Amino acid sequence: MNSGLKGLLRGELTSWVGAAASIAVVLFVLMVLAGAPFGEALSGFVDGAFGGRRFSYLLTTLSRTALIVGMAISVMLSFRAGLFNIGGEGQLVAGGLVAALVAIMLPGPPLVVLFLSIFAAMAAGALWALLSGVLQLYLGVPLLVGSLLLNYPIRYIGSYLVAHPFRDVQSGMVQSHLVPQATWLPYFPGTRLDIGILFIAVASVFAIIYSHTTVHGYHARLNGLSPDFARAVGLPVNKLALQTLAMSGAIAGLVGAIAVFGIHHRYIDGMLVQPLYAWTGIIAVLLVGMIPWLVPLSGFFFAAIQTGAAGMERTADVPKEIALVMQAVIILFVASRVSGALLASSGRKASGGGDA
Amino acid sequence: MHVALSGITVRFGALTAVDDVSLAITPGEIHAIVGENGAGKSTLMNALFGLVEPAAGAISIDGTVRRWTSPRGAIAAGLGMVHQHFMLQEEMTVLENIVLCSEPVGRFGFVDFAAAHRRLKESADSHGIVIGLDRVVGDLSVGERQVVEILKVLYCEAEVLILDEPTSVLTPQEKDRLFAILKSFRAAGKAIVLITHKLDEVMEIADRVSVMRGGRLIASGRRAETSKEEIARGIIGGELPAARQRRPRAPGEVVLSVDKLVAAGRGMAVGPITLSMRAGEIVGIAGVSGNGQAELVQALTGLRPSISGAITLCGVRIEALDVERRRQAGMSYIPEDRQRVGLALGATVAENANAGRDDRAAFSRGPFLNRAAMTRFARSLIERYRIRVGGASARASTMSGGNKQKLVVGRELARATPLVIAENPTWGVDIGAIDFIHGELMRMRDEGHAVLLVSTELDEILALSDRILVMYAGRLAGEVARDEASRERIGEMMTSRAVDALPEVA
Amino acid sequence: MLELLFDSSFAASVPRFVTPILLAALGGALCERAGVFNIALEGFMLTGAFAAVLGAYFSGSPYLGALAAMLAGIAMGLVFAEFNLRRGGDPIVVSIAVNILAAGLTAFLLRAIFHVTGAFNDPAIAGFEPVHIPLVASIPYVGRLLSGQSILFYVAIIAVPALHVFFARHRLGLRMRAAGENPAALEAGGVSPSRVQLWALIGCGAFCGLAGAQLSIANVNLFVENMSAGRGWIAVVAVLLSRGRPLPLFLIAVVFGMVDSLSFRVQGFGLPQQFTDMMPYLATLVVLVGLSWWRRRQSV
Amino acid sequence: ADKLFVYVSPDAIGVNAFLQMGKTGIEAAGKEYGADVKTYESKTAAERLDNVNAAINEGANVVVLLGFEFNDIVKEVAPTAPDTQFLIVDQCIDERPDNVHCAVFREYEASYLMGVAAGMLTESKKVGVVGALDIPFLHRYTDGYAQGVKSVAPDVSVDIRWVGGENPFADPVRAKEQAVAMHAAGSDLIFTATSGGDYGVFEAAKENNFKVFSVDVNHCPELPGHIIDMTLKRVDTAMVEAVGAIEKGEKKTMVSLGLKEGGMGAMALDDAALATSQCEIAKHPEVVEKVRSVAKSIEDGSLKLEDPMFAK
Ligand SMILES: Nc1ncnc2c1ncn2[C@@H]1O[C@H](COP(=O)(O)OP(=O)(O)OP(=O)(O)O)[C@@H](O)[C@H]1O
Ligand SMILES: Nc1ncnc2c1ncn2[C@@H]1O[C@H](COP(=O)(O)OP(=O)(O)OP(=O)(O)O)[C@@H](O)[C@H]1O
Ligand SMILES: [Mg+2]
Ligand SMILES: [Mg+2]
Repeated sequence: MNSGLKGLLRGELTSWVGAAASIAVVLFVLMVLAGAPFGEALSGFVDGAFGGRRFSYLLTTLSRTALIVGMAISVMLSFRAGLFNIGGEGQLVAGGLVAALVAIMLPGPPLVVLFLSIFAAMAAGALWALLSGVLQLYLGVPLLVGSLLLNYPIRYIGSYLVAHPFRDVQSGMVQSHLVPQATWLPYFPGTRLDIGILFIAVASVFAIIYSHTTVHGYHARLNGLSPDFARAVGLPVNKLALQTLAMSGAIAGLVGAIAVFGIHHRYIDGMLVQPLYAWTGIIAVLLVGMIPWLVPLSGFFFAAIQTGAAGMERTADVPKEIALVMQAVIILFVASRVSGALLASSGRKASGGGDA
Repeated sequence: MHVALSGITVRFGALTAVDDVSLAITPGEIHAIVGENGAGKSTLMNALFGLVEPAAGAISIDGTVRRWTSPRGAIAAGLGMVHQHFMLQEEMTVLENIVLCSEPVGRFGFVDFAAAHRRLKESADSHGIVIGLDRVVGDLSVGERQVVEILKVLYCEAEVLILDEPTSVLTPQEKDRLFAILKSFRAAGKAIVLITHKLDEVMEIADRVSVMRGGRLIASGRRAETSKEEIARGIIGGELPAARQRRPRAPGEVVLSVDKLVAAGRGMAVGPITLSMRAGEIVGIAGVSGNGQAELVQALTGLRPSISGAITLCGVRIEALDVERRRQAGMSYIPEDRQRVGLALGATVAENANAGRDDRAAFSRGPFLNRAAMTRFARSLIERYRIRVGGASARASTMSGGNKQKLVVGRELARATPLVIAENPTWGVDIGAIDFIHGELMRMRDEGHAVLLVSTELDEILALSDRILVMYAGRLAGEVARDEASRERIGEMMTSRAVDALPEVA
Repeated sequence: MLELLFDSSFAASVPRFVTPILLAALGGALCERAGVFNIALEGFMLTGAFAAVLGAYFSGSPYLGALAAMLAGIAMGLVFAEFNLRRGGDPIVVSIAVNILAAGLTAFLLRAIFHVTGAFNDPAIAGFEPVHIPLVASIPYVGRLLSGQSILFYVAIIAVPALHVFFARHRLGLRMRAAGENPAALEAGGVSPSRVQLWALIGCGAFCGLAGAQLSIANVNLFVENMSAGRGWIAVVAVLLSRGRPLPLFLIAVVFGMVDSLSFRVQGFGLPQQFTDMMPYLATLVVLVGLSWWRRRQSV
Repeated sequence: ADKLFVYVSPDAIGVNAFLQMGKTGIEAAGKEYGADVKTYESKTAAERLDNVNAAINEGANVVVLLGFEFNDIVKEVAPTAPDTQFLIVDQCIDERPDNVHCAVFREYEASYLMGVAAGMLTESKKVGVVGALDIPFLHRYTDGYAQGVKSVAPDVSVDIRWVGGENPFADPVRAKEQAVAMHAAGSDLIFTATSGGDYGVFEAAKENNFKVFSVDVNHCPELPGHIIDMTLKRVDTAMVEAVGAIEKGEKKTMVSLGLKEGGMGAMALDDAALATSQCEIAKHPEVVEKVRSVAKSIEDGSLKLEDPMFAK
């Protein structure tokens, strides 16, 4: 269950210290390259991630955490089932797009509109994920490739819809109209953090319970560990795969809806793609080796790196792109030891077998 | 060339796989090494060959101590090894396979295939081996592949030849030809190490026998000075299990009937196959691996779609059903590949034990798992099958091969279905475990279940089956009743109309 | 209409689109055949594009720019090797990390070295001039196709048969194939598969570096963040489809390059830009589906 | 200094001349009014929001926002930060609170002039224009240009294309390809409004030997012999002016700058600069003449142009 974590804690301590030291060295070199004042950079980082007047930067971090964790949870469900779905981005876009369009077009009481839109967004995300599943199961396109390629059409479909039929012409941008103000997710009192994070918290709890305690989660995981085994003992592998993908896509769709109703209040072309929410979600899962309850923590960690880097740029002029480098280096040093068996479970290679 | 191993010790973490073993290998001799699974035979040879690094001990060749940390050094010193599993590139030609790793290179590192061809011809001819060098290995039969392996060793001009279980995949005829080649090598003054589980072979060809158990060398001596029984006692470290009593039993009603079943195979279709099985009988399917047994089993279990034909299980037509519904209709399946198909190695023993159970209510509460019930069931299997494992929550990957197999067998037999399909159920497990698994299959038979036993081990087929079917080239080549069965008769059917896989030795 | 689609500038533009995909895919083929599941071509390529600009800017020579690109690609290959081959990291994880690393590092260095964000353009960046082949240039349609391309196009074209021969007859090529198919056998023969795979990654880095150079100092003379824009992924698909066989790989790269080039041209017919943008990806999916359908028919 | 001006860019500044002018502008304004200046670059919708919030959080007196991307953000944030003044350049919002100010340009007036010149100079009777992305704002360039062409040569056709792709505002590769394709389709003069992609179009012009019009700043010296003229947009002067008004305490400042106010221009209109500009239009005095007379009639209102951004 959590042998990854045990590995983290057991023995190996020196090599973990080694990894941490290596990461620090890489970052140090980069800082020197950028000619950054070290102390300022550090305090800028901490302030940017956790500080600000009335903790406004911490709230920014939390707001970003919500989206990253949401995407991470979505990806985790797929990965644990051995489904290498890296089409979270497309599912996210499908969700955001549909959420905005439904909310704009559907008349009715705001709360009803809000929930129907969220539901529609989840359905859209699920459908988009199912499409890649169908491509894999019935048309022979590997999920890894199919799900990735499907990210692009939906992005352009979204772009087209808000550039032409549903464009808010007055705004001058490629974006939809605003969703009705009454459907906007409220802020926590006295803050500028919307309650979208509560939805994500619920999704996380669901994912943890699902993974550890349900029959479906157990079957999906067996399928993930060894698809041949799952087939041989008569698990309905195709159905499992499609259901898991749908679940995964629905959560990505939910995240899209939260970005619409909580943050941007409309669909803006590129708003869900450019910040790399989906990719950050993937690495957040990889960092903790797909252990469900650790995913929210690692999502928060990466969100803090991003907002911290922005703070570092403001105070010390260190390019905030350093956040990407930090994430990559951490993944390289940490995940290369925690999660070994992705490839095997993605079914690319016949396992080496070994003498048995 | 004399090779002497002294005090070799190999450790894998806490496990001491080879414990202070000293051994001499003499030219012009065939030296058999025997022992249970996991006794350390392969590991000892891997240490000699530079594939693993011994924690202690020395290797000396013709009196001088040598060290190497990769096979490169061993090959240069004149050692050659044919591994337990074929070390071949299926997509390459025979010639490419043979030159690989010791390619004669011309300019800019390009391989001089012509030179290799010439050199190979010489050494092959001298032992009377003929094989098409431009054929792709993937198209070769198992016996031919074995020849490629031997040619690889010959090509490197090895003086010491190590063969790790070379016969486990061969038909009796192929085995005979292999032994003829080995004898020719012995005559040429080469030293040969032969690892095997088959004591008949030891008695047939070996000049010297060494027995290993639990990493230690138990005994070593001239074959002529020992007996099969003595060796067997050495292997298991105790008395041999008593020969199994076979209770006569009249077969009951038809459990499975297969009518003109055709399944897709690699390159060509398998079938049409027609057979039927009754309650209380074990039907053995013999054959050289790759003759359609795997496809037949997969078509029966639903893992592979059948192209045409009918399958009826306990009166229900099942050819259109999926795996789950076929299992519910009364089928259990012990797959050959326990690592990938039999178990999910990353999951716990309990999780593995409960997978594929139809009585879902027994280990779940609504959509939720009943972990306690799952653990209870796993514990009962562990006890009943004497599985040596840390516990129900240990990962399946921590078990040894034999114990893994017991878990698979236990899980499937516990379902007590009318039909049990067992595919090489004792492949690569040791004598003790083999005996246990055979006993279980016999028990099933005696209790009135039908058992379809697919095995490449003739001995196993002969020991268990009430009727024997032989598969060749995707079809049933014939049926032999238990009383009329003999190794020779079946061996012939296994290769009926076969192109001679192994060339005649001059 | 067809002639608008297939005017001679279309011929001239196809190689521009084919070259980066083909070069990256050739690199990918080395890894594929050697059994390294490298889907970080995008990152390798982006790093190469940046290094090419860096080299060309400071040296004033596009050749040194291309050399720098190769070295940078190789450096990424070494990073991949360190974490995948030596530390045993999952190749997909390492690939994703390397892609992110490349995006971050190029953007970061762009600011650290040139003090700009987003894009860097300067007359001092020495780009490749088109190579005009005297006789060929005067053949009507083919002339535009084969003459007047950047030198890297010709490198890519020559590399296709060269790689084929390399796999078939060269010692390292043979060993790479073995490392990809059955590394244990290679190891048993005394050759370390990871050593062979290391060479594959080095070669892959060099090819992808050149692919990047084609983008940044042959097609145009500047660097833009993320300028590889998904081409590395298309190359990955080409590699997977062709299973690393150079000749089929060439054909697939040409198809993808043509679709890419065509998608620009059909905008002239009033198709919304978003739909033309989709074309390369949809075409890739269609090819994937078609090919797997064809393979399934073959196997029955 | 105890004052802080923050410039938040909507995109990476890079080689984007327009956004670079914003930086020049904020620095000039800072110097003029004795304030520290900071530039926060954004690349995504989320970063824009974060950066505006950060500017407020860091205590900026004036936050300058370039481009239409900030409308939503200002609407939401400005009322909650009454002590901070917001200046939106290029765009304006309805129902502004007191602390929101605007400076907008009438780009279509200048692109109309480019169209006039193109209509007169084309030999193939076909001209082209590449925009970064098919969005209303960029129609101020493409449509203005097309109208200008039609006004002098109704028989000339105008090919309008977009860069699109992953990076529409910074993709010289695709921009170049569009220009090459357009040229192949018969256009002999191409107007480029592709921000970061302009250099790609220039490359195409150099390789295929056709002529182009560009935007924002004088590119002629970089590509002598190939650039006819360009629209000039004086973001920096507009910014200093507007910040001045804000500093004086004006509320809801609104400046609209076109040819008349000198906020937009063209090389042909500026006698002194034209001589040393190396722009091709200098070789065609009759075109310069015509452009100037059209400009005059736009300035004095006798020629009324509709803002294409709000046209159907
Ligand atoms: N690569 C490995 N790394 C760590 N432990 C291993 C490895 N391979 C095998 N083991 C351990 O060695 C033990 C035996 O495993 P293996 O599957 O090789 O058994 P075997 O020799 O076939 O066993 P048996 O004798 O029971 O048939 C197990 O405890 C297993 O966990
Ligand atoms: N790489 C390894 N890592 C850990 N344990 C190993 C490894 N290889 C072998 N072992 C263990 O060392 C012991 C000796 O294994 P070895 O393969 O030498 O047995 P063997 O006598 O050849 O058995 P078999 O008859 O099954 O081939 C076994 O317990 C095995 O599980
Ligand atoms: Mg074993
Ligand atoms: Mg062995």
